[in-house]
Amino acid sequence: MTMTRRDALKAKAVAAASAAAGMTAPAFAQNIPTARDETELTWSKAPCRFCGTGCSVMVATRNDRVVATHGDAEAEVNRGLNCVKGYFLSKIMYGADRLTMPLLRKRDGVYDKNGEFEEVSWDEAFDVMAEKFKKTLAEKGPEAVGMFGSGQWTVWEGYAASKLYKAGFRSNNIDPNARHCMASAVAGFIRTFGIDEPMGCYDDFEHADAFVLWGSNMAEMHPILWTRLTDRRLSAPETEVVVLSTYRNRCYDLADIEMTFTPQSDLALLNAIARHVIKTGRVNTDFVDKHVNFKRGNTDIGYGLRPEHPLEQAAENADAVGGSSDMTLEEFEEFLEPYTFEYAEELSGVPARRIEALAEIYADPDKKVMSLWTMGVNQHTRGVWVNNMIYNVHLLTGKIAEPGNSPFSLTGQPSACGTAREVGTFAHRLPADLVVANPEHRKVAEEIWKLPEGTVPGWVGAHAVLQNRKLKDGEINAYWIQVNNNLQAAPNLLEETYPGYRNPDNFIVVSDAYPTVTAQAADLVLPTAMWVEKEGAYGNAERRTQFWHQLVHAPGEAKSDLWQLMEFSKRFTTDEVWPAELLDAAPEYRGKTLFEVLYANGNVDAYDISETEAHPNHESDAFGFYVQKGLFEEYARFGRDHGHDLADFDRYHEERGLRWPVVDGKETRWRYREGYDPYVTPGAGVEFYGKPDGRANIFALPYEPPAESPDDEFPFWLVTGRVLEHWHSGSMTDRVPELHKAYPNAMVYMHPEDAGELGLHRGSEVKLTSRRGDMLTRVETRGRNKVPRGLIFVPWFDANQLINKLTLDATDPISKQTDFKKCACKVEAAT
Amino acid sequence: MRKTLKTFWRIMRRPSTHFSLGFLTLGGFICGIVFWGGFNTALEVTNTEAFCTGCHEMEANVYADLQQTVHFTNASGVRAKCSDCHVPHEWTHKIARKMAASKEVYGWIFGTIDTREEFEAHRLEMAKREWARFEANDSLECRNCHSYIAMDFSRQSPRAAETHERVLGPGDGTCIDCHKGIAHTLPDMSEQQASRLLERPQMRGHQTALVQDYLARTAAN
Amino acid sequence: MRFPRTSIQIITLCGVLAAGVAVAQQATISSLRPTPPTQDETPPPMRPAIDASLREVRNYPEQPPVIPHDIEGYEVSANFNKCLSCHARAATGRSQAPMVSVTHYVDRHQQVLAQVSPRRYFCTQCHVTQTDDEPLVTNTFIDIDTLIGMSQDSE
Amino acid sequence: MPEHHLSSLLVHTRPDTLDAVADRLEAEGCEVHGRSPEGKLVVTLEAEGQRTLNDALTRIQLLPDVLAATLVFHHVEPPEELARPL
Repeated sequence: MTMTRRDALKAKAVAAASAAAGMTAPAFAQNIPTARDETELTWSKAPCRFCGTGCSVMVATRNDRVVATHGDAEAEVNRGLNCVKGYFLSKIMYGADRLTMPLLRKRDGVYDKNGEFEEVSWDEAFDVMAEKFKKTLAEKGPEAVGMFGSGQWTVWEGYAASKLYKAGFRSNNIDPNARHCMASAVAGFIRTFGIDEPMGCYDDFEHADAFVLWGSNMAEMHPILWTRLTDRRLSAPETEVVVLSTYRNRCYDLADIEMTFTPQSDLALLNAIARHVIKTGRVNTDFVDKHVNFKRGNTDIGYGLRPEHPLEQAAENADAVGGSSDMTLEEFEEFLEPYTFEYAEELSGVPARRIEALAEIYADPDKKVMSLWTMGVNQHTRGVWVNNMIYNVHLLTGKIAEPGNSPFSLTGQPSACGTAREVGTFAHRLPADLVVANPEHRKVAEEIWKLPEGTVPGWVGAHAVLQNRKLKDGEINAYWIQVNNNLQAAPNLLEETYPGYRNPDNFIVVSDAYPTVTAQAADLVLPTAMWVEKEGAYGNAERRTQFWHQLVHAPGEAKSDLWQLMEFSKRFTTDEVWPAELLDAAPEYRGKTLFEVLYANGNVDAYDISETEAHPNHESDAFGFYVQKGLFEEYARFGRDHGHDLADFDRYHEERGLRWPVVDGKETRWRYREGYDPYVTPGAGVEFYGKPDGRANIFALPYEPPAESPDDEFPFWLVTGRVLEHWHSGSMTDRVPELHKAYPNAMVYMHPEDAGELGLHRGSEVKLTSRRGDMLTRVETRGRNKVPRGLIFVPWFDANQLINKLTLDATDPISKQTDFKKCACKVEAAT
Repeated sequence: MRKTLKTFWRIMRRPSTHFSLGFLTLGGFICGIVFWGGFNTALEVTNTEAFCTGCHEMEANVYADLQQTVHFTNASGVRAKCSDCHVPHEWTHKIARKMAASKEVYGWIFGTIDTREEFEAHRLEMAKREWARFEANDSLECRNCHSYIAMDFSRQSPRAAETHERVLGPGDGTCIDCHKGIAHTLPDMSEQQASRLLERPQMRGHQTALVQDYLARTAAN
Repeated sequence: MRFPRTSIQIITLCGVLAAGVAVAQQATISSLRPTPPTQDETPPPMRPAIDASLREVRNYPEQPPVIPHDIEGYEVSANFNKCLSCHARAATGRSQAPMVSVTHYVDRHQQVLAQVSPRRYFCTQCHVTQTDDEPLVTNTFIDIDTLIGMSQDSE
Repeated sequence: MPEHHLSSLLVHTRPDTLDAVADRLEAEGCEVHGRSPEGKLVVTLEAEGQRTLNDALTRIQLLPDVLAATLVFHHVEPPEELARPL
């Protein structure tokens, strides 16, 4: 029997489906001869798609498919290692429910908010979407459109989005989900140093003598950094690990000192440490005299709730949250007087002797200390304060900005630093630490963007939680969400998030690779290319910018966020969205599309498509020029010669990333320290050049109680967080069978005696209730998290267990970051 | 002293003049019951979980450990309490163990182990005592519930069944050889593992040395 | 377009299917959660880890194998590593467990060590157990052997 | 230009309705190549145009007892190319 090409293809088709089914293909499918060269794979580098560690992975492709991934041995960050999620990156793009066509809610053939999702073309999708945006802009102006982006945007996606909103639509209502995760760290940096992001780098792990974890479950959330810490701890016996948390987690497995403290009392612990340093005469006076100012921060600043909330009404400084006044070291000492170890013990429940042992580690001039923190500190109604107070201790002792002495804020998203912070996709920011409220800064942006003065508005846009409030109140009506699953992530979702999405006045667009719960709540869903289906750049927590090429095609009609933003901009002309005075100032832009004004502006389209010959990508093919390079080089102008220097575009494709500022082709490992940082004035030794006088600030800040604490009706602290096997809302990891089966469902971690008193067993179905909502789950009394009595922990990755129905939408009043770590709830058997 | 004892002995030898033989034997019997009962009750009381975890160091350390394990909650709802594993069931051994345990009471009264740091510092020493006991009595307290003859290999995981059959059957090992840490967090095991030719990364035992050092230094000042 | 396309296109068209269904059945598109946020379903029962000790096929050679047995209560701490008490080189004779791979004996600087590298000490960062819970969504990843079998196609 | 679409699908059903669904799929013009005891069927589906294929997919999705039908493989080529002997 002769075999035709059709027969062979059919055999392959069967093999593919059998593989997907986990079945062995019928015999005939395996009889296809293979040539030797067919076993070769193409390997390319790419940063991992998950957390802010920024591991590099090697990706094998074949026939337009990713077939394998492993840790990149040449990458300094991870030296060949990945965590379990990283090792399964190969499968994240292949969930069977990938979105491949735009979906629009329709009834009787037309858009209807209450209709059912129907497949539409990109043209129809953008037609309806543009109509809604134009109507909103015309009727209510730029303050009624909004966008919620992400620290998972690539650098150029965030940059293109920021331009489209801030310059195109002239709306600063654009904020990244990094607001939920990094905003307190950012405000901490700006307040203390005047410039964002850590001064140190991951090399500190190999130099430190002691590691202090202030609310960071690194063992699960930054596993590869944990391997570096473990490596150091186990191979250098004199090193120490101190773990602070509100419950026992996997980090305690390596802890020399463990400190389980009552939520919110970290404020008191830090003050007690600072007091000890001063009282025992271990202030590094030389350092403090030369490089530090003392400030008394405003207190009683409220909790970032709606202004009419009684807590906000009662707060004295709710309208001056970031204010401060000068003080001296002596006054600072006096301020700290009440914070004895005994008082700290009273508030925290940590034995005074243990607090003293930790204070000694900081005070000992011969110990190099690395402090590490993530969401335990940042997701905190006093998160900015805690950031400031950690710096206080490092500044008092001069243990900063040198190898091993490093206060280090870790990030949760792959480009929280690279995109959300450096590109400045926050509602108040512009690239390279510029801010919209400063007219000089706006002018810089307008000049680089070749736009008339006054294009970028000066009002600070709505931050994440405020966007949800404004959607609910009908003040934002056209809203675009990219690369995040905010209906699962946002706090108090039944009262403050979901109503805004389903508000009949609003049009909600969600761009995602998968049909998430947020997509379900949207009106238009745009299928989106992910990870190596596009060319990208991410910036990790140690200021390292990493690039990757497009390696495979996106499925069906899925397109990258970048393509979506740029293509959508073609549907608006300046006449439609800009006021007359702006058009008068730049008559040459009249009648032009936003695409022409923002992207085909001589900068972004400066690089010929031929440069993509070796590594083509979809966006460049679609627009006819090397889009990514043009966007990056225009963006890089903001930071060059201003302490944020980035290398040339092409170099990043060759390197395993570089840590900015990259000056004269060399990366910077430790900022502010002469010999490492070229920006430090020669002879200065140390210079905090983010502040005009080159001095960092030590802030006197008190302990203040949390927004909500347990009481008789709601007797438990509720803490939420992640687990190792899933990343964020699980939209990628829960589609990888091995990761799903490793941790299939969320559950509530409870103390066995609390469970016993409530008549609950391990595995019992329970209802968790707060003042805002309830959720069904099951009880876990063992396992990786051992919670103290009166506290429960629930992970938020599970789409079927939306724990954010319970959380409180209180934020840090300075950073506007939500506190996902503290609210009151009760537990009862589900009936 | 000798004199007092002699007088007492003389009184005890002299026949009773006031009480009848019946009264004496019956009374003695009743008193015996009361005393014996009281003694046994006291023994029983000291065998309860409430007694064992009555002091903070037990409750916060070893009992907290136990609560995380299969001996605390399991499919069939059988719970092992402290004494099931740490007090022999057979009488003479039990009394011997109870007498040894008075040392723990001494430790409690005189505050040998006040804090978690101190507990951790003594954990290895205490654990070693228990392992030695289990090794010496062929894991008797395990076998009180888990006897080799009663194991159904079809209901064990393949690797458990295989190992039990290979090691436990011929008597090449005893339960505690493999199941250290079954109910409590382990102390620094470098020594034990080294002796078993098991390998692990270099990890010097200074689990709490840091705190201890510091306390020693400040105490000296 | 210029991006090299092989003649085989492997795509998943669930979006098309879901849309088709939506018209007819008014179904939701959210594939992990069938109900609106206001309405919870009974959470699935908690299942123990699979304990069959049968090795699972890896998706590609570089994938860390999943743990085919239950590890509940196993201590892996600075004090003790229960995993290595069977899987370390010297322990495998007695335990008959597979030895940790040689990659684990290499440090950050590609130096081969006498013992397992400390950076690999916490096993569960890469190796995880599995339960019997079926994935909520199938995954259409195709392993390289199947793909080679399929790609004998002339370009 | 005439084109021939060749595709494979993964169809999910319950184990007890496996055979019934297989019959229905064959009635829809599919070829059934494999079935697993868990209720998965591997089938191929061929059509002369994108629309025909999409319609068939929708019909299959709506067949009684079909829980899900996922398109795994899709190939388009002129029919004469496909008839070429190897």
